[in-house]
Amino acid sequence: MIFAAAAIAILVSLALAVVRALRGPTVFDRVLAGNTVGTLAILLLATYGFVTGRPEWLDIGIAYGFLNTISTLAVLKFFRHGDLAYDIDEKGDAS
Amino acid sequence: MREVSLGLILFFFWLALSGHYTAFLISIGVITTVLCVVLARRMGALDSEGHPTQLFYQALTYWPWLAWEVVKSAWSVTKIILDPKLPISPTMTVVEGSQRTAVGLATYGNSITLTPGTITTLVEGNRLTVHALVRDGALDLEGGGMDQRVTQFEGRS
Amino acid sequence: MKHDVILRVGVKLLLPFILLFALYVHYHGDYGPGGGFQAGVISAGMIILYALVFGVDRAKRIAPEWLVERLVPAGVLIYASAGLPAMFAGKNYLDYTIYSHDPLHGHEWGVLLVETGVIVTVAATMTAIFYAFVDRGRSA
Amino acid sequence: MTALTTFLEHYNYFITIFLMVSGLYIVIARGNMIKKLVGLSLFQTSVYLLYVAPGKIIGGTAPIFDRAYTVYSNPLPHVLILTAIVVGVATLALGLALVVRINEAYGTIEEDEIFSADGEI
Amino acid sequence: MMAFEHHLPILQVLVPMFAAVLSAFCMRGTTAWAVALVASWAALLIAVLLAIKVFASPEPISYVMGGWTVPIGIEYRVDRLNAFVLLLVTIIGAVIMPYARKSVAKEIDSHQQAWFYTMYLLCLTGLLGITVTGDAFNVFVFMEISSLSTYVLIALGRNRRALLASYQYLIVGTIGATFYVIGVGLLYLVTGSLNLADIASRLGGASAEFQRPIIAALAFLTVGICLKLALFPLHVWLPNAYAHAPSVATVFLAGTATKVAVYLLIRIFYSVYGAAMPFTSLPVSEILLVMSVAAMVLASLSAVFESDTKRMLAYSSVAQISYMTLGIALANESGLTGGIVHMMNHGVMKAALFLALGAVFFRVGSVRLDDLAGIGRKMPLTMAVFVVAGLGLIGVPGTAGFISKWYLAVGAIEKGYWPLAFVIVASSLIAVVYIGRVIEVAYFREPSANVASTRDPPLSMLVPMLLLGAATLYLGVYTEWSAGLAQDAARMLLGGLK
Amino acid sequence: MIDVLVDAISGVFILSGGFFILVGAIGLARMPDLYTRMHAASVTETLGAGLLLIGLMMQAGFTLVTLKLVFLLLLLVFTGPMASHALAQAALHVGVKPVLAEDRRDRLDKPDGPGPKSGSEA
Amino acid sequence: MELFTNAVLLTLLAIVTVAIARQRSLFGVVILSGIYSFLMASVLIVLDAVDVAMTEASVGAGISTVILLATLHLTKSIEYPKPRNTLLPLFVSVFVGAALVWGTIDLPAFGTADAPIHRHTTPRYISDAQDHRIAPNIVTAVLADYRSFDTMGETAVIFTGGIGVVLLLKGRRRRRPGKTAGEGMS
Amino acid sequence: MFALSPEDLVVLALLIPAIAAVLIPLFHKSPNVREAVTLVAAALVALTVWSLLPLVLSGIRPSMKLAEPVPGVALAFAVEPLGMLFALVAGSLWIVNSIYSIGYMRGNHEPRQTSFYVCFAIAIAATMGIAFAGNLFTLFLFYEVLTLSTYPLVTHKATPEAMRAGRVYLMLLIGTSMVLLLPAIVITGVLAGTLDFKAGGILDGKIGAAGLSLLLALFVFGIGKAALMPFHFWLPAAMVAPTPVSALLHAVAVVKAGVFSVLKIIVYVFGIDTLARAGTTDWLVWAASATVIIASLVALRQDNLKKRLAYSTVSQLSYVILAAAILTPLSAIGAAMHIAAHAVAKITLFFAAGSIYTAAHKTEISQLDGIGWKMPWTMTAFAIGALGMIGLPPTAGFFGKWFMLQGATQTGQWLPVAVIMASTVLNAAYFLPIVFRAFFAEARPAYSLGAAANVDSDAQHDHGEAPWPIVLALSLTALATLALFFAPDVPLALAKLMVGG
Ligand code: NA
Ligand code: NA
Repeated sequence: MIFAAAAIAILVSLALAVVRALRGPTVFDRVLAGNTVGTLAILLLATYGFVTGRPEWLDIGIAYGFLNTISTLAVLKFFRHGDLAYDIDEKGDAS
Repeated sequence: MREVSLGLILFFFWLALSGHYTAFLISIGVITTVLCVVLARRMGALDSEGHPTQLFYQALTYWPWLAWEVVKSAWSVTKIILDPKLPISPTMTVVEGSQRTAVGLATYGNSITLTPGTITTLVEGNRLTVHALVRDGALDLEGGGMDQRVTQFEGRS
Repeated sequence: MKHDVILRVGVKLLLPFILLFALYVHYHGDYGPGGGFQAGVISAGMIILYALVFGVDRAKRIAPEWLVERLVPAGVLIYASAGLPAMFAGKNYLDYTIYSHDPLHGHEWGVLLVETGVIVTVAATMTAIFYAFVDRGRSA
Repeated sequence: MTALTTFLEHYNYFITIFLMVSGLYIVIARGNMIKKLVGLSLFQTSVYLLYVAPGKIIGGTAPIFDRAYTVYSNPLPHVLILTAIVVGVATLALGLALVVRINEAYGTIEEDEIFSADGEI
Repeated sequence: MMAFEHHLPILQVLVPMFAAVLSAFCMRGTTAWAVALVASWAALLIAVLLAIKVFASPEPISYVMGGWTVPIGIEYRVDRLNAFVLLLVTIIGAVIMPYARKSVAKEIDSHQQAWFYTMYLLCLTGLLGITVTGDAFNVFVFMEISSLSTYVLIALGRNRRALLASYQYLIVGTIGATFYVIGVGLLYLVTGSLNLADIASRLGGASAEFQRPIIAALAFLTVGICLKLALFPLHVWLPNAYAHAPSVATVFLAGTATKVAVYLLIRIFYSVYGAAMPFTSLPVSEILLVMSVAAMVLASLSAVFESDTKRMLAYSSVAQISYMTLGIALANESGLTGGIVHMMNHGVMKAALFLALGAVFFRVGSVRLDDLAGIGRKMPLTMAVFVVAGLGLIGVPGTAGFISKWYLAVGAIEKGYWPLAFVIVASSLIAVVYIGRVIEVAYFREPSANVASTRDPPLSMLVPMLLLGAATLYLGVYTEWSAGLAQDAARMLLGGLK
Repeated sequence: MIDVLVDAISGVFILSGGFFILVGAIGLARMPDLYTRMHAASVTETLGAGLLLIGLMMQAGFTLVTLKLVFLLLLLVFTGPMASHALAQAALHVGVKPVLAEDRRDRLDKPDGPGPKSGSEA
Repeated sequence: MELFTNAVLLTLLAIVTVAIARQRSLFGVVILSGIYSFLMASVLIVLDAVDVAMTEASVGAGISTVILLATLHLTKSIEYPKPRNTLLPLFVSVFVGAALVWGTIDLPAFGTADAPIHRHTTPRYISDAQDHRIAPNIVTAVLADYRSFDTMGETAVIFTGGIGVVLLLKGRRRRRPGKTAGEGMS
Repeated sequence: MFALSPEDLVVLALLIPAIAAVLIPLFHKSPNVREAVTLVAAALVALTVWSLLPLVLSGIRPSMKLAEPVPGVALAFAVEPLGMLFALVAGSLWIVNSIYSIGYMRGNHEPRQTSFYVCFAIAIAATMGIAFAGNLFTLFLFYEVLTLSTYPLVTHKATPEAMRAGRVYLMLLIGTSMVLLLPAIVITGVLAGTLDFKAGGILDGKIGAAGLSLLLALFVFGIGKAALMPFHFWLPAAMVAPTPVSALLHAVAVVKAGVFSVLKIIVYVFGIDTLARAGTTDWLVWAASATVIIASLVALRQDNLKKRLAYSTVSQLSYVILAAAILTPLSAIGAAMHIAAHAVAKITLFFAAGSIYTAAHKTEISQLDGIGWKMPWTMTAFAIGALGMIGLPPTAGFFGKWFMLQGATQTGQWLPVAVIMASTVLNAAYFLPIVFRAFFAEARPAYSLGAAANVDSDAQHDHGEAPWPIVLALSLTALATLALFFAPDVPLALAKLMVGG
């Protein structure tokens, strides 16, 4: 029941995050929303494991976390340097 | 030294994840750990930044302090969010980190971000540009409490 | 901004754990979710993360382009070859029972072998694709 | 009443179909080549549900064996969809590589502009 | 050898696949080419051995991966129909390989050559896999191998339009494959099986309960496969793809790819659904007939107005494919035999035609109609092959094309579709026009400057061309290896109809 | 007895975790611009996620699951700020202006500093 | 609970899909498709497809996003605003959808245990797992053993895609129209 | 020849020209050797078919099956009297035509001579195939080969006009054969279960009267080479080709192959008796009659000599069809006889026309005033050929019409009788004036009649006979036209065997 309540809270939060993703207005609002959706998905996964009684696959959540980070950093890279291959060591003083 | 430390941590990580302690999987775990350490070394992730063993003891006190800071600020942000009037006063400010190492600075910046209500947006040299949800948050940071705490955590190394 | 300290430190801290986690996923595919494919993607993710923060040239020092491009077919070779011994033993292709006296054990070895093929190909392919796109951008 | 029941029982299918239709629509209706590829991905992704949802047994658990459970959802669709995902990402990567080359060759990734450019030659 | 006879079905796919992997390690195009050559010929040998085995025994050959049983494991299942298609695919593959070296060396950048052969071998692998497998989902996997490699092969064409053609094919091909997967999914949902033969046997039991999903599955499978085989009006991707791909790729694709899709359609209709349902209780036959007839006429007409000969032949392919689908739609022995044998006949003829154009491109650097003026005297053997294969396309008696049309016309008349017989033969008249246009330009116009000094291509390119040209004639007279086998296959498929 | 107590405490943690998660999400929806939304989101990521995961840890007891939950929490704590920082930095770089009540950035150079400023719209 | 969670997530999925269709900024499309993937992964978790969920998230939210961003960097990030005729596409896709609705309405209801797919072949996979024949993770067992050949094909698909991308993007490079030279020196 | 079986002879008759077609291009650098190959091959073919003749007359019917691409659809040869007759005609005339061609092609400095001789040889091989075809499929096969091999001959000059003519030629012949003939064959196969030629036909009892009639229509219109109206216009169009080609088309092979096929199909597929019993072939009589009369009327209006000859051919061909449609043994004999007679007579006329063109560069009838005195051999031969066309003794043409009339009167079919009479008058009306002009009109200086631009210069320079090979050839054929009247034994014997066997 408690898990269910938490799960519902997460679901509602997901919905709100999705709303933010739809409304933007800037692309970064969407990225933020996306990042939040990723986090919420991890939390939902953890909670849902307890709801169904099989919480042992939190590995998936760890994977989500890693990948969420990678893609968010890719976004930064894209906007900050305009290039995914930009080498900080070699061309640091771009800005 | 760092190699051993990282290796131990990684191997512990492996054991904690695994849950199946057969001879085969444990040996694979060892091999994997070694592989990861070697690769981390080659990637330059095994320096004082990437694997700050020197901070181990200080971390034991710093983190709980930070956790409490997070709770406090999260609560204040919660109040703001739930307040129908949404009493925010967004403020941009620049604080100077007194840390001497990259890890220290990074810790400071991340700590600022981690506590709800403040975000490190830019790090230029020792200067951190911070966005705060309310003016008080910015003033708090300017007060330098957290800066000192992080510098203390950074220690003498 | 000479270096983005926050990202550099954070990513350095993360990198070995990502790889270890990937290999964990690979070797525990029998017991839990994941396997060669997911492990391959996450491993490639590590290289990509490294390249994002430290530049693709440094990433290529860790995972050289020529090696990555050779590993793509190598994984398929491992996988496809894993089925061959059975054929010489009079069994059908991809019959793993020959890998051990105990047929059940044979299956485990077989699965591990083919998953190794998968992780090699997937990790190499994802990295190669990333390199290809990124290099195209740099010289355009 | 029965209609409503049927609707709810088949909600999965309907959403699956909705995703499919939307993906297909994006592919056909949009002229931007990247957008088309994303639409194509959505279209492919919807198939995941078509396969996996019917494999679910209410009260069942994930198909990873454990002494404590007897009812498992069907693992076979999962396997098939893993393959489908791989195919999807390979297709997407290849498609995007093509888009990059097309952009270099034509200076645009809008199909309409490309068609008119080719018409002039 | 004896010990490996049992493994022939899997070797059919493994040989090109290993070759693909090996060629990917190659640094030089020539090495990769050698690998591809050996693999293509080995694949042909295997197909021949398989065919001998299959046509000698009443039962299909079954080979289950990993030693599992059907339907637990994935089965390879070779019967008369796919043994025939395997022959077709491997023959084309084997014949074009000697040709490929010089053509590829000319058309593909040197650093891309090795992997060009990798892609070719993967494409071969995929097509053979689709053909030989007895598992519905495995078909999808191999379909994607062949599709992805095809996209790349097409994109390697020199023209920027090759990229566009590849992209368009990628979109259409993926939609087609996804439709196929949806169809397979629906079938799986109602039968619980992925093995084609097993699905077929379980469909009967499921049909009462799941009538509509079964029909929907049929619709999705049909549309999906028809996108792949470029049935009118789902053909728009094909002309560009064939026109802008490198010559060798065009030859290979035109000779094999669409045929394999036709095979799959036959397999679904006749083996899985057992012919009874699609053809007696659903209007599949009628719809297919209308589409086929429309394609015959309209696609042929499009070919007439093309000034790029590769595109012209590509449109011709769309028309010719509809002969095959027509054969499927007729659903009687003669018609189906005609459809099946036309896979072989058209494969041989179209490959010969595109080989000839490839040779022209090799020498002249263009295949636009206007650039072909007077080439008949300068490249006499090349254009002789073009003429012979072109006559085959028209369906002149004594060529392979005639045999197909004969069976189809007989099938139509036996079915009582008299006007259809006339449409079948009338559509070949349009072929007279477009082949005639090329011949007029090639033989009766004065050579232009860049044609004047040209000559037939080197022997390695000439021999495969002449071989297929000769095959066009041979298969028009001696047909025990084409129509004979096709008829056997048709009989087997129609066994379920009675 | 102990079980019941642990259950109760963990229940509190989980429920309050859910609460803060929701609060963060509401903030995400309510706040006026990107940067203020990021503050709200960090409530979800820090306090919400932390409380929830700690509650779940209590439920799991001394098992590997707990360890994995710890890892998960650590992961969120380490990567969350990185992502936020990256995002804010990118947004500023591109020119997404924060809505400000006050800009104190010149404070270090000119000790007396200017007064409150109103920012441009996002 | 399962049904409810499922329904909510599916609805969100549908909403995001619509948003993707309407979004003109390609960058927004990329972000939204990342969100789509996370939601899909969550749905898959609810449907007990844990392996698939992990894969979908790694691929959809990870690799795909990175490649898409790379492509956007090499091309442009705004969709050309010229509207196309959307009636025919709408008709075609709705027709396909209607065909599927018509076709799936007879299918067994969500979650029923006695659907045909649970009665054939699968019982064997599950009972084998009970006997510890291959691996506790039945998905892995089916993937890498019973249907190992499919997975080999899948590996070959990746191989094909990878080599294909490298083949297309490596080597001869032409200058992009519209971009000035000197941006990248190497 | 000694150890050769009759079957070997049949194969040789096909093989020799085929081999010649392969050998000719090898010698394209040395025209004399090249032409020698043609001549030797032609002689050998003639020798072969003539040595086959006694065997056939003695009742031997060589037959063989080479391949069976479709069950029941075989590549098979079977020699029967009608085919023998056709082979004799074609085989013999090839020699003459070759001699003539050499003179003509060299005299007119035609380009691309090698491919000309190659195509010619292939056409002869195809003709032999048609003559000896053992079933409908084989007939159809060689029928199409004949079309295709003669297409390059028609377009030989490669002028836009020639290309246009070639398109008409190809589209009409291939078109009718593909769309009408092929379905007819398929239908026959499906109905009869066989495609073999059999005395008395194979369709008896297999199809109703209306069906029979429809099928017959498919066949006779499908065989476009028979030039039954309205599918006749390829023939006048093809007049742009060099004269030897016209000779080949009109006399040796093409149109003969057409009427031969019609006759053969009526006799050996339908069966005269079957058709007569069904009694639904009146329309064919009408169609053939109409063609005979209309084509004659059109011919009357042509000033271009070759055009007039072409329409004459259209008309004469329908005699054969008319004769066949009368459906009596006698008329069938007449049809066969007419094939032979028309061949020698028409080839003579074309040779003469070509001779005039080569020597005098004249193409229009109105230019021929007084030419008979300059080219006595040519115009004498022309006169003999004209008599043959009209059907007057002492020429071969007489017998054909004679048997036709006999057959028609016997069964009381007065329409054919009237048509034959009327057309004889018309024939005379369009041929005799030419002869008259040539010998009795006074030569005028040529003025522009839309002919070639060099007419003026030609008018000034006086000309004599054409080169000797041309004169030799046309003399030979004129002689044959006469000889066939005095010694009609061979064709008559074969024709009688055809209806009797
Ligand atoms: Na914060
Ligand atoms: Na797994």
